[in-house]
Amino acid sequence: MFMQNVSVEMQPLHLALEALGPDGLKDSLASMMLIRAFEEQVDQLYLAGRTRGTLHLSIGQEATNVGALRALKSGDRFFSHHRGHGHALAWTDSPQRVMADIMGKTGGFCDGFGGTMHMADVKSGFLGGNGIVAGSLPMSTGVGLAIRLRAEDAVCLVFFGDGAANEGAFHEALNMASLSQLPVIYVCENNSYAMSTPVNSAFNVESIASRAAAYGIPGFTIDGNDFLDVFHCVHSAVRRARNGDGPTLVEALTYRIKGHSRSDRQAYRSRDEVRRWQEPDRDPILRFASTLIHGGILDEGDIAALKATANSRVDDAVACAEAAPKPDPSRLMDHVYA
Amino acid sequence: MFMQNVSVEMQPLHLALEALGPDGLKDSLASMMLIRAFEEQVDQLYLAGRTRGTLHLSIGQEATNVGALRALKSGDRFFSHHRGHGHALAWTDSPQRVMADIMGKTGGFCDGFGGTMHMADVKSGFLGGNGIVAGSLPMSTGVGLAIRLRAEDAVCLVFFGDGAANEGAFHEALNMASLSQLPVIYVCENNSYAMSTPVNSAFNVESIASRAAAYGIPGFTIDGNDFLDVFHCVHSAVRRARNGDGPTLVEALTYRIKGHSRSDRQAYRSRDEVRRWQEPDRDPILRFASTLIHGGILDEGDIAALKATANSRVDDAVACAEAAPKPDPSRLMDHVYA
Amino acid sequence: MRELSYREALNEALVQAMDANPDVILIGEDIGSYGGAFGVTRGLLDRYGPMRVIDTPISEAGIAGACVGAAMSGLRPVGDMQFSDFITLGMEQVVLQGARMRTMFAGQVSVPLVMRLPGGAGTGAGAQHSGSYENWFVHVPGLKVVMPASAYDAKGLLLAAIDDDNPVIFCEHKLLYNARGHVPEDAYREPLGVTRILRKGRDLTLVATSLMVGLALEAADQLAEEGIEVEVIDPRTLRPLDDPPIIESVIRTGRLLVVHEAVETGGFGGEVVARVVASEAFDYLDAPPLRLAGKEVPVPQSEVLEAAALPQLQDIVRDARKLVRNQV
Amino acid sequence: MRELSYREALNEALVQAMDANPDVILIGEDIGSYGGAFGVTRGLLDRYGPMRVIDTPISEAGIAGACVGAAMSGLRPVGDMQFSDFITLGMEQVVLQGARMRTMFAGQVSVPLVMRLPGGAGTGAGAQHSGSYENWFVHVPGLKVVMPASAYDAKGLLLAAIDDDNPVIFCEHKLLYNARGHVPEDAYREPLGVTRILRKGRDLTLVATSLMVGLALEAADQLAEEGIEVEVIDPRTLRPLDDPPIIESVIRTGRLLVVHEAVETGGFGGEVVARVVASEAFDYLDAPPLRLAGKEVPVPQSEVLEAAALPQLQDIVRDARKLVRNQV
Ligand SMILES: Cc1ncc(C[n+]2csc(CCOP(=O)(O)OP(=O)(O)O)c2C)c(N)n1
Ligand SMILES: Cc1ncc(C[n+]2csc(CCOP(=O)(O)OP(=O)(O)O)c2C)c(N)n1
Ligand SMILES: [Mg+2]
Ligand SMILES: [Mg+2]
Repeated sequence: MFMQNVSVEMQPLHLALEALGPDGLKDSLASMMLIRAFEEQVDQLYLAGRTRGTLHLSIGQEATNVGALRALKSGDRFFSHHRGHGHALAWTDSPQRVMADIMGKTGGFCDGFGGTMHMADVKSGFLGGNGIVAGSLPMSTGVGLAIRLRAEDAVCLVFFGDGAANEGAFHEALNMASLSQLPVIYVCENNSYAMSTPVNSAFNVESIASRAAAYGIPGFTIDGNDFLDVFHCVHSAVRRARNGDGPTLVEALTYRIKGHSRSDRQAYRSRDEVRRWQEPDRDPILRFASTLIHGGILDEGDIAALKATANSRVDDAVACAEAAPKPDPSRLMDHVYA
Repeated sequence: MFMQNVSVEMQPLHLALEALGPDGLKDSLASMMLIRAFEEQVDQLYLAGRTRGTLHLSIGQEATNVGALRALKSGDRFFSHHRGHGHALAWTDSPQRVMADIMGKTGGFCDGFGGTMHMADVKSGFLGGNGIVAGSLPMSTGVGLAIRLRAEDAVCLVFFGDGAANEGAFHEALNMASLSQLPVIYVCENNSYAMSTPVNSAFNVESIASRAAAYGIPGFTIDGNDFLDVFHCVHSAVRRARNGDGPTLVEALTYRIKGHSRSDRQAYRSRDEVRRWQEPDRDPILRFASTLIHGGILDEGDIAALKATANSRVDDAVACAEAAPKPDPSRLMDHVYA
Repeated sequence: MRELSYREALNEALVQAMDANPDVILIGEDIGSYGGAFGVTRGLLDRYGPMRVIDTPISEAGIAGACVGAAMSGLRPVGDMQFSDFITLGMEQVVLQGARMRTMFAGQVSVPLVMRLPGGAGTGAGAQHSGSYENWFVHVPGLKVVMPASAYDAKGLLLAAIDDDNPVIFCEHKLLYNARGHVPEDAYREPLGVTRILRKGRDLTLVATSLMVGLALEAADQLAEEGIEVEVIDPRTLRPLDDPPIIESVIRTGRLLVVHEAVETGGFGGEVVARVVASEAFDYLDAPPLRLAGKEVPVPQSEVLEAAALPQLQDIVRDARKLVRNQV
Repeated sequence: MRELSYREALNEALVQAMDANPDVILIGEDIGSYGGAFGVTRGLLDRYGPMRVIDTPISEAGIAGACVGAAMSGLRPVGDMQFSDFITLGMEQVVLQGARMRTMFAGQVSVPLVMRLPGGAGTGAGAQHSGSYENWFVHVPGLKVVMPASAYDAKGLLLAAIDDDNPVIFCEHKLLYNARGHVPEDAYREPLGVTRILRKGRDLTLVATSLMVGLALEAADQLAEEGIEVEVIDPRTLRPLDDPPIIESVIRTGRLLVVHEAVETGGFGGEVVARVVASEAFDYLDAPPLRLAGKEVPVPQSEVLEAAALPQLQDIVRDARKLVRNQV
């Protein structure tokens, strides 16, 4: 499914249009813009010393974040990972709560206990970020088993990075899911690096998706910066999972525009390389916007309006989170045991 | 390389003859017979209450045990696993010491500290059995790194079972070895079961060897009950490793004739199935003996003599181990720290 | 009075829990037709089928994770680690995920899993199959740790552990599986976090866990013949530890000996001693509180070395006697 | 006197060890061009090349195993776990293989590895990146456990750990990396297993580890102004623990407070208390020995909650004062 020379494709657009409707497509672009605006803001806040701890930004990966999650419906579940602001925003559409969590305030999802890597909105099906690389993969097996046992019409999607595919947990989880034909969709966000390690120093294989063969499940490498490609592939995987046809491994090729985390000097890559991934033919937002314009679904004015909305929602979120009270230390022990 | 209908093949015989000479081939058969006689005896000893703890017998896997190790030379290293009597005998040719270890006596390799799963003869390159399924795989990476750093003309071979190939350790180790092109040969003794789990309930793939593709290394499925096939394949893998061409995964198809361990009621398989694997066209010793007879290397008389020697060596070993002193409890703390 | 073995008691607890609640499932290696490495799950695959008795490949991190994921989805998985030692492969899922998730997510989720760890030495299984790791888990907030010493407690505590909404580490002992004792037929619960005084005595408080409880009771019998009256206490739940009965006992006896099979250094005995000496019991101590534990060595395989590495009946008798006679 | 940060001191130790001995190699994630998550290995890839500075994929069990295998082959690998928490993925290789192999094989092999664990909380990294696990390893015979609290000790103990023929768990603290102190230029060794008395005092023995050592010294300063003289002791090596200096100190002061960041239950403090009360110091105790430790909760991310979960300077001052004034 991966196309080296990305062009505007009308065929996938029609498929997505059918599934999501024009509003769904517009919402998706709005969500991607929200993520971008949000993350740019968080980056500034961090530099200004207004957030604490670590930070892993989703900039550049918006098409994967949103495209994959739009393929789910209510009742489905998913796990995020350490780079999860984009997932949280795409799913909950609640920049205020995400921002509150990042700032360690109340009013978010986790009241100062979780923070950037550990948000969750369990009732909605968002089963949480994870500070442990590949940490969600074994858990997704259990969610799959629960769905199967209860014969629910639901699937579990789990995001992880290219680096995570070298953890033993990846191997064990995919094998177990394949054996039980669990309704789990594994979405690998291959953003070209794991911290300082480029994918070609971490794998001796052409693609991570090819590892699916080791478990007897389908694997696809897709253009993770193309909303339509992501949506289409994940949507098909979700359909298979719902039909009882078992798990799928999806490798979405994308790029991390910012450093790995706050402490990254980025000695392992060139500025030029980063810049190339920001060009209009690669940037996921510019590409999707242009597709929607070419497809006659939006015009330039709509795009500008969406962008303005995203910016103002982020500003509101910041204001709101800054105004929110800090957690009350007397509640420290509240959640250790049920 | 795996042939469904096994026939006596002269081509591999000539190759092995060239590498090992007629004496080497005869020794190899003797070693296989020693393992068989030894394990039959240990089984009896166990039933008579003269050994303690657990026991995992190598009966049926002699061609893999001996064939793989004959492909190594002095200076090479290898790791065994929980089912390691055959490896220990094939490498050290010392039934007395192996028996002493199994009986928890002195005079073995490990003076009552190790026992059936934890023998080692480190100086000779036998880096130990292992009670942990797949436990040796990560360690073999370190041995490979040491060989590479010191530019030694040596390789490291590691045995493990079919069940072990589902542990995360397998995944991490093979990936790391591939990235550094380490001189490690992974020999999977696929004996059709992991305890009560038949391979087709543990894998959704045709062969374990096919998983090699997930790491970009060569993988071969061979007839593990054919000494020549095992020797030939491992020998080639060793050559590649010595030449700096990196690791190989070899899957030797074989069968565990006895129960998994002492406590196994074997509800998971039929007596018939076991019997089929004991027929002359499948039994590794009968097959190799017949090949050597057909090849004009041995005659029936030689075979009978080898068998008699094996039996008497095992009887000696038992006598010797029974006569050996028990370990002295005052030495309990001797080896905890260097 | 009906007697069952510890193994049968555990099996019965699983049957009663699974009969009563379709959310209870089992996950582990060889728990199906094999019945588990120690026979605890025998018959359960036939009874409940493969959707509830999930026989897995050899993937301990995968098993631990499957339990966490199932538990956060509202099931009540009971995981089987086959040997306690193999939890070293599942620590990340149990400790970093299962135990911490509820706090990280500010109470949004609970993780009602039970992880069964068949532990302990004495079978000649060697250094990698004989470990006692309970204090690792005692050191992890978010977990509960249970360690039954009798068939009665095995059943009652397992049923309570399955009911509990938190991740529970359930430490069994291989040498206890055949131990028989009175086990009622009904699905009774022994509440977690309740210490039990097994024998009253005025001269010494002897706190023991798991296999050591039986030895402690035997030692108490022997010592009684010498006129030494030992109070034997089994905490049963190690986290949360119900320490008041221990403290009250030491206030009465003035002397404390803690016995466990795990090695002494960094072990659970230190926790018991530290709690007692920090309590009101401090002022009542007539002798230094002592620990008796496994020797500081990986458990050797052969019988004589293994026995030398583990606390024996006579060691308990000796240390208790010394303590009471002020010979320490 | 030359000053270096703890980070620089560790880096210098690695350089001196690697210069002196070609068998010393480094294995870990992002230890090459990135210089390690905390900058400790900065510059070493350029200096020693990729055969000795082995930048791995994200495979902690693989890393731990590579260290064990390299060590049993005669190299002296220094593994980097990036964050201490990730050792939960390597426990099997470290505990069941590295620590036990020498005994299992009756002394045929030694396993001279060092595993660096950057641990501790205080950076807002959240519950999965803030753990203190030292007592797990203290509980494992065959391992040594080292925990430096100053730049000086970081260098001297790391050099000694690399020299040591046993597997050594080397517990660093993230908040100490920038802490500066006097560090001589030569490749000095601080022997493992030697407790250090950092400040003499007659009223209270205060045993602290890692980041808590600095707080303990500050607390001692504050208490001195009230006329309370605190003796501050840093064991530095937790296994084997050099306890005589602690015991002798308590004999002089009659009072003991142990402070660590790890949670109290099942922690190293229990070991210290249990050793002291089992010793001759028992007869000299004027007050119950106490522990002060992290709260029993996964470390929360936000500043106020995180601070509430960790022992603070004022907590030490308060507990020490209470102990000395007999208010416990
Ligand atoms: C088990 C574990 N090992 C290492 C880390 C440290 N770490 C955090 S993110 C990261 C890189 C992950 O790379 P990838 O999976 O590709 O995700 P990305 O950051 O590129 O989104 C590393 C090494 C961790 N959090 N958990
Ligand atoms: C990590 C771990 N998990 C489980 C076990 C228990 N166990 C010992 S051998 C075995 C089966 C191994 O199967 P396989 O790898 O196929 O080897 P085989 O016994 O068939 O030779 C199991 C489950 C173990 N020793 N270590
Ligand atoms: Mg990545
Ligand atoms: Mg097998």
